[in-house]
Amino acid sequence: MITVVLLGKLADLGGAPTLWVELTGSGPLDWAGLKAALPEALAAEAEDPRIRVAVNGALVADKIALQAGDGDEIALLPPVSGG
Amino acid sequence: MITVVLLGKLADLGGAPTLWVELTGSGPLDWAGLKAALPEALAAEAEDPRIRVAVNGALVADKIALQAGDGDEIALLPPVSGG
Amino acid sequence: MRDIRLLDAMFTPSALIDPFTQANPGLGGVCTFVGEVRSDSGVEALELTHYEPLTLPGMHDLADRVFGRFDLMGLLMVHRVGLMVPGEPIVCVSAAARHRRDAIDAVDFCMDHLKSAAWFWKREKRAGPEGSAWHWIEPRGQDHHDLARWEAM
Amino acid sequence: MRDIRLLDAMFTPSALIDPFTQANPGLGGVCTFVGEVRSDSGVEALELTHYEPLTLPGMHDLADRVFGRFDLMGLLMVHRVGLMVPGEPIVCVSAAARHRRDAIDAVDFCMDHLKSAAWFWKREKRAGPEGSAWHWIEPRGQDHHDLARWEAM
Repeated sequence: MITVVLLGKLADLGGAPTLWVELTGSGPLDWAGLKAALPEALAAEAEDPRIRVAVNGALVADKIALQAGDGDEIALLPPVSGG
Repeated sequence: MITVVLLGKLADLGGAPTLWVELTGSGPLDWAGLKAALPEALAAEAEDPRIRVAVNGALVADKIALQAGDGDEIALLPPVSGG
Repeated sequence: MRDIRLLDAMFTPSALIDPFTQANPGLGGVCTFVGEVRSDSGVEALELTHYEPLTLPGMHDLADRVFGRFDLMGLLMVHRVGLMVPGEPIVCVSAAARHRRDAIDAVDFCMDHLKSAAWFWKREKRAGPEGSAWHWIEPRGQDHHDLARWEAM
Repeated sequence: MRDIRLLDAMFTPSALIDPFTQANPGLGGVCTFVGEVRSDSGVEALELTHYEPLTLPGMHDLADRVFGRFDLMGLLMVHRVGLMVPGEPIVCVSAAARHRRDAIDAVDFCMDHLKSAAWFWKREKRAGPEGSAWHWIEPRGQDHHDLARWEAM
């Protein structure tokens, strides 16, 4: 099981601030696998290059190269809108 | 009688923060008359172009053109040194 | 003196600033900025979301950069998260330094970075013809312009 | 809300800032600078002289320019005169605005002008080998440089 945390307006697109994705194959979850597991509107929005991804609290330099395993937490981070 | 208010280090050169000058001639006191009435070190320092002059609380644009009469207050204002 | 906090409940800025000032004896100046939820017409509430694993570490990284860039004696950086109403403080940054320029510029730098480079997401609850609704706030061009000032220096 | 004062006795900045902030409801931000007598080595006291007919009117003129130049809701500008010891506040400037840039820049502008274009003269009492003596402070080049920044804008 992988936890997907949705920040800002992505929580609205996902229908909840947190989603859970089951690992289906034998290997880790990659970017294509994650998008396939997300609601359609959210998967489309996630392609926006301004949306950053963190795994277990660490930012991923290139989200296309995402690899997440069982128990990991993925966060989808839209542009920040300040304090 | 004319009151001369000395600000900042000019009070040290004048020996006091306030001096009084008697009008001698029949006309108003001019810049040369004021300098003649001041202690020598203060009169010399007063020539510094950074030293401004006010008469009755109003800055004088050109101190060389100073004119002060009986009861007036002249202030000699050295460069300010801030808050 | 370095005091960096994320708070999820109402705070009183002077209750933080006064002890902070006392904790930096010998200072020449303290500059402070307090941001409040503005009473814009129709705005009933504001909610700030954060992502805990990034937000507080990001504020500490910002503080490191501020201490590296300005000659400071102390830095207080406090940010609210959660639900707020107009008039409530959102952010309080205070910098103590021997000279005023470092104190003022450090606060300016912190605020520009908290506004457009810190991990916060903001939405407003606005009154509308069909009742109140929440709206996400997008980053403003002015904020990015403010941030870019520091890169040229 | 405009509050401009010359004070000849010790003051507590927060006792002025808190009511000032309360007096500007709906604000987006308040920036405040408090300058204190710095504990420089050997400095025992500081005396600020002013010339009453020019000093307070000059602060009001400065406030007029600040309100003309920045979009402010309120301005508090308080300056000490007389004898002070290290740790005592000398100056407190607070600006309330809808947007942070106006508040921060207004405080920065006021401080630069109070430091090098307001009618104050400063001397320090310093410990020396033959006892303590008073020394007049000359204007600093840095202060004039800070002031000149505003003329280019």
